[in-house]
Amino acid sequence: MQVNNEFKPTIVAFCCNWCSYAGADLSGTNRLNYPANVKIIRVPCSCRVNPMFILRAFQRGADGVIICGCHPGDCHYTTGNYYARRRMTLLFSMLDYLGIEKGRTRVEWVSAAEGAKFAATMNEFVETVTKLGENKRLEDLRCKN
Amino acid sequence: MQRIGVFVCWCGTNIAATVDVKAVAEALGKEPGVVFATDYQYMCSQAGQDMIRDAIQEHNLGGVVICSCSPRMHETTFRKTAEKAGLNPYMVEIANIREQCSWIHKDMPTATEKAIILGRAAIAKVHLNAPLTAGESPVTKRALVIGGGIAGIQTALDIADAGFPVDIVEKKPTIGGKMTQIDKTFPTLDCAACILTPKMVEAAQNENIRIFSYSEVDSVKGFVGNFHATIRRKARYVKEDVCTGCGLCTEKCPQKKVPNEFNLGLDNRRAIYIPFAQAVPKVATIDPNYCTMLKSGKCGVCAKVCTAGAIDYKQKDELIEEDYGAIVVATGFNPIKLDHYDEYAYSQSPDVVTSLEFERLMNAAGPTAGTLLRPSDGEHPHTLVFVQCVGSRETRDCGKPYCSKICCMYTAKHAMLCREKYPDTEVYVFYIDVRTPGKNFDEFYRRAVEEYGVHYIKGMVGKVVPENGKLKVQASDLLSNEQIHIDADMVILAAAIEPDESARSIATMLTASMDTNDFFTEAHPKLRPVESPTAGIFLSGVCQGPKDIPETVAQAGAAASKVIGLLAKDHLMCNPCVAEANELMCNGCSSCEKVCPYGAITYSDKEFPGPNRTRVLRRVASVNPAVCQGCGACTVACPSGAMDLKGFSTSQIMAEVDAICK
Amino acid sequence: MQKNQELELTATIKRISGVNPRLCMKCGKCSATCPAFDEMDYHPHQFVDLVDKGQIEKLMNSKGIWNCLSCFACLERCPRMVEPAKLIEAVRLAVIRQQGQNHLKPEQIPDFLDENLPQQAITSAFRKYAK
Amino acid sequence: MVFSYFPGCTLKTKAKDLDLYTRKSAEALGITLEELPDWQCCGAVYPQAKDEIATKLSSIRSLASARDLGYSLVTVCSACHHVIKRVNHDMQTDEDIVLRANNYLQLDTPYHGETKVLHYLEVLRDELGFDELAKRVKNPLTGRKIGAYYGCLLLRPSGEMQFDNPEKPTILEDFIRAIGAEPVIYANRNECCGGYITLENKPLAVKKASAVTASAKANGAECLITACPLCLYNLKENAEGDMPVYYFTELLAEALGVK
Amino acid sequence: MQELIKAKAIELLENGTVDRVLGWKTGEFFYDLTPAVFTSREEIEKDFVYSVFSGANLSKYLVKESRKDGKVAAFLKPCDTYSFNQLLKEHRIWRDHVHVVGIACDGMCDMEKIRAYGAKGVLSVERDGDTLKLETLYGPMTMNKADAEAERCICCKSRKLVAYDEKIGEDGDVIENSGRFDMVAKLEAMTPDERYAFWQGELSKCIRCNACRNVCPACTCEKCVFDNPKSGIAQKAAVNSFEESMYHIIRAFHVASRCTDCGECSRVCPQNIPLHLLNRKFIKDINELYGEYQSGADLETRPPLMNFTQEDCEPSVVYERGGKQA
Repeated sequence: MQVNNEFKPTIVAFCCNWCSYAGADLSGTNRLNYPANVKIIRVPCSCRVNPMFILRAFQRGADGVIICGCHPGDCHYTTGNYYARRRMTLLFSMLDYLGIEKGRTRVEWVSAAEGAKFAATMNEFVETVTKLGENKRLEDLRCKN
Repeated sequence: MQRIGVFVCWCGTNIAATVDVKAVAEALGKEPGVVFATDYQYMCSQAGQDMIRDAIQEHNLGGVVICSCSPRMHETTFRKTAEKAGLNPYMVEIANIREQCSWIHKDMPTATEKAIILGRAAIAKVHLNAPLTAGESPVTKRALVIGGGIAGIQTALDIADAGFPVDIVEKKPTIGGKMTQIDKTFPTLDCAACILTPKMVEAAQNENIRIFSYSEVDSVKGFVGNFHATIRRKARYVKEDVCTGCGLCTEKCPQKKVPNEFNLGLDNRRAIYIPFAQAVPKVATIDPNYCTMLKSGKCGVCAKVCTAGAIDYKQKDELIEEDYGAIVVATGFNPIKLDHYDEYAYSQSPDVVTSLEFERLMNAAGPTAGTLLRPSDGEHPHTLVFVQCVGSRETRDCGKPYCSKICCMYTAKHAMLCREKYPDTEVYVFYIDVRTPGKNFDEFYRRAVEEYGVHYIKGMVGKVVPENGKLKVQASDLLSNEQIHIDADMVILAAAIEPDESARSIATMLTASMDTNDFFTEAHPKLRPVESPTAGIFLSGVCQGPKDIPETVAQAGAAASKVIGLLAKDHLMCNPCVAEANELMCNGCSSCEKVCPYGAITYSDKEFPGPNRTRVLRRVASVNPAVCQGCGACTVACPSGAMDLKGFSTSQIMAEVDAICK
Repeated sequence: MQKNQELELTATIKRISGVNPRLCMKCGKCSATCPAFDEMDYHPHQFVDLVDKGQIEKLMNSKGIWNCLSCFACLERCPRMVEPAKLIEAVRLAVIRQQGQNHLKPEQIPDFLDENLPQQAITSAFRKYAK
Repeated sequence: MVFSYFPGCTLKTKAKDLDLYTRKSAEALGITLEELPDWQCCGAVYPQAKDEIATKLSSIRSLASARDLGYSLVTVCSACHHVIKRVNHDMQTDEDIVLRANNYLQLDTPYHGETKVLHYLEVLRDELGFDELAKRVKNPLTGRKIGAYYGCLLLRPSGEMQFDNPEKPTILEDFIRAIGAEPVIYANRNECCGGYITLENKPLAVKKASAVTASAKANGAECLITACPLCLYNLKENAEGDMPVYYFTELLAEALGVK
Repeated sequence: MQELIKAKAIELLENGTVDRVLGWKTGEFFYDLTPAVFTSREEIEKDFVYSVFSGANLSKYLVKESRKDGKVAAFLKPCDTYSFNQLLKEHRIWRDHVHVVGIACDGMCDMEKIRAYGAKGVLSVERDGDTLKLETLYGPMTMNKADAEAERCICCKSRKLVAYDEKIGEDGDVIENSGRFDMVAKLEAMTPDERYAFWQGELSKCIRCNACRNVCPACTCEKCVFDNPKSGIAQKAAVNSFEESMYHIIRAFHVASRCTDCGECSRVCPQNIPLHLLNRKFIKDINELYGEYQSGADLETRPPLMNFTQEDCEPSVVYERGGKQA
């Protein structure tokens, strides 16, 4: 049996129900490939994504987390993604401040019509995270060797 | 732990060609709590649904996971299936193994592995699902329309036609709005009064419609289906039910020098007045700012001449309380003030007028009885210059950044009417762009140019100088790259339009959102254009954005149909996936309320058991499930985690995260 | 002129003036309101247009730059806050900053003087037309 | 009421009247104008270029010196007012200019636009009040029809000058009313008279100035008042016809009985 | 100062304005002052202490105290009044049950710094203007108060009392350029590896005693998410090292746009972890990205995390700005 040593990162994608989840469906409908490492969790709106979810994902072994929502101004709930945008900006900045690699987190606005963008974003994100390798830093942050 | 059944769909070959469905069913069958797992060619078919129903009953399933296409496709189908089998529909979760798995991966082992993980996540979530029941709230079968212009009237008529009572609240003494001041309507040039006044009368006579003219909405409380409004009927010092509208008082009143707002101050009215002949209701109103009797207690002429005895100088504002199921905002617009555009000499010469003033000057019921005369000297004007985009598409503070949309068409109309009635006139229109998207609109504009010989000049007017009875117009002609000078008799400014100044306070009252220009925002700009994001609030007419009469009427009808759809229900089924505050953990800090786009969260002081059998009073949040739309913004704003979202709870999402990252 | 040179010149004009010509919606109000329009070969709206298109040389050779009255009417009345007057001044500066391109020379002054001419006229002329 | 006073070079030479009557009227009104000890010419034209700093320094020195004295800075000449007000605005808003200017000047305390710049008309309107002025008038100019000529520099750009509504100004008309005369409103009162171009293109200056006086005359003005020496020169010397033009301070002094 | 405060406390109690007084008393050591409630003249005369070690922020105690019957007087320093306002804004304190006596403050002292100065066996510290008079086992000594000032006071953000019913002493102004973000900026300028090493060094010391949370005036939740088994992140004790860092990130995030930067978290940390640097990072980011905001400065302004503008920056701004790449 062939052993594949290539690192396959675990990626969690939070997608809002109204735009990005539909965008992900569309990339499926159009048979646009992206790596199987990406697993999507459906949330009603990007503003439902609690920083705790992201940290929890990293804690449980995720190597990258991406949040997708409607484009600013197009939120199904009018304002949800604006709040998400501020929250994620601050959280990402904090992770960077702690020395965690910037590439492991990302926010992308994907509309229901942007199946191609969804697939392209995922391909790109997986590539970035693959280059970064396994997520060790958050785990080891407290263990001074 | 739930007893869970897993159903893996082949979707013909759509899934089965890339995902080893049997392996998936087998693997998921071993997950904790799963007591039944199977696969089938088409789960959504009748046979597939029967299979699910039977399994639920046979295995006494408490939760169902269906590995199939996107939940956006068949979630409702499978929820109904579960309900038929006696299971709460919200105990069903879908693992999307088609759009998000089989269709995007080519390699079977990879796709199968991913399908199993997605199935696991769904199982983990369903373990934490709780049966949800959609709440119900009653609906008051009465609508409130704020604003009695053409938008408000049309909405009210349509709602009333469907058999529901409607109240129109209009702040002016008569309904009719801006359209009453318009002479002719584009692109057909029929007379505005001829098509509007029958509708006004119809509204007055419709037994389902009550008109509160000269009234304002003081406050609104409640939520969709259950609004409670206080309406202030301002004192008009005339008993509305007694006044016959004979108009004698308006002829005898000695106070003659009151600027007539109906004619935009181009002539005068009395202190007691009926705005115009076809006013609805046709009753007199005393203007307290000018009435000598009200100001100094001396006069009383109107009371003496009124044979009906309708005058009541002691009348007070009256407050009316009423319940409504739906509210329609139809507050309309005004042209902007031109204080900062005096390069056009608006305040220096009476012959420089706004387009709305020009309407009055062309109108048979206007100050000149329909003959176009220069306001300064009553002479017939020969050269007219129209300036478009005065204040529209401006990023300066005094202007508006948006296109006012109606000006190109009414200017073409004015120019055309002018040339038609007075062929001896020269008419110039200065434009930046001519925007005429609409049925028969561009043809209309072209007619002005081709048939009526209106001079359309691409460029702007820079300065108007009144001199020796003429208006010296200095402008640019961009196509010939020249500065041109025209000695005009009249200059007509197409002033930008802006939402009525009452809109902002009404929006606050209704917790309806507005954009930076004070236009109401729609629930969705394309798909829900007549609804406000706040449930039960609907938008009609220019309050939502600039529009012409046909569009306004269309939107009014659309808003009415939405209202009818709402009022036709006895109860509102609420989306059960709404936020819920755990009172024991709530700090009452108001963080959630600040981010709620719907105003669904309120606070109250409640007693809770404290230590040593004491009682502690605490401020806690509660969510109105009828208003909450379930976005979840509050759940993240809440520092204590007291706020959670049913159907997408923190623990459910965390369980999914865990299952995926394992 | 070389492409690169043109680009550089355009960038200079934008930098000196601080004006973003893309804000222009091409209404022509600047030229409509300009009191010196007839004395200019390129007019205020063309300054905006040509800077946007990067054709500065035409403007540098125009007589319009010497006839602008600095009355700021175009700048005040522009609905999009483009500030054409600043572009005109920037082009003029680009010219007089070149070696030997002073438009006004001190020896010319005596010809202009009359007994009532205020200081202001001379000072401002030097500021505007000379380096 | 004490203010620092910036007369400007023209007021020391060709526009001595403007200066003289300003001082006399201020004295009569109980307004103390203390001439800045070390003022320098403002340059007469505001340098719009973002990369020029040297041409702004003299204004900044005056502004800083007023700041150190602790008074608002009063100007009378429209051009000085325009230049100093706008340079001050730069010093309040443009970090780049602030940095470079302060680097050049090396003042004891760096200057950040602290000084309030007032035109003498603003002092009359906002500090004294036109109602109060009207009370102090001894010889009201009753029956005189006066056209206010604003010109460009006091009003524009309105965002920086913050002087009055640029298209519908009222300050000079209110002033005219306060001294007992009747203001004549005419469209060209805020249009350029072409003064700046008088050396470069005299015919244009003549044309523009004539347009102003013609517009004023058509609306019934007997004379014009202005705050700008260059406008005064241009309207008097270059305009066709012979419309009398005065500094507003001259009529003020006349009304106050100190001429 | 202490005498003025004690006199005021007694006056308020005796004239019936309040029923209780919230102040400080000596804990285990003379420099270890802890918040305490006094109900009588005798108690106050005996135990009430106000000294250069009265750093403890009393605002948080008002959450519970203000809910009791009767009225409580609280002595609040400028930085405490910011916390007080923030708690009022969040409806955590019943304002009409509290009588706030604002007290001017020009900086508290840190015993560690006195020790670092070379004082050993210190028995008491007395302030006399700008100097501190120390009694030690080895005889008296003096030092400049400035040399003993706590780090958080050296870069004090404001000496202004933003909420009070009456005040003792003259308070100062908001201090621009306090330099409180200097360390954050220094960290930001490091490479990610250096930052990582820094935080790894600091956070490794954490013993999860929860002192930072317990003292924090922004952490007044009825039930903390870390104590709530249903929250999904409850931790009695950390399961793995990751949870510790998660604890600090979540805690910082929960107080983001609410933290007034009072610095209590770092003061009480037994391991001397500079926890305030986490909070200050959020404050600095908020100031830079969304405009200057100071929690507790007023009761009206919307906290930045509960607000937005359509033109807000995208989260990708984090990738683009600041910090050298590894």
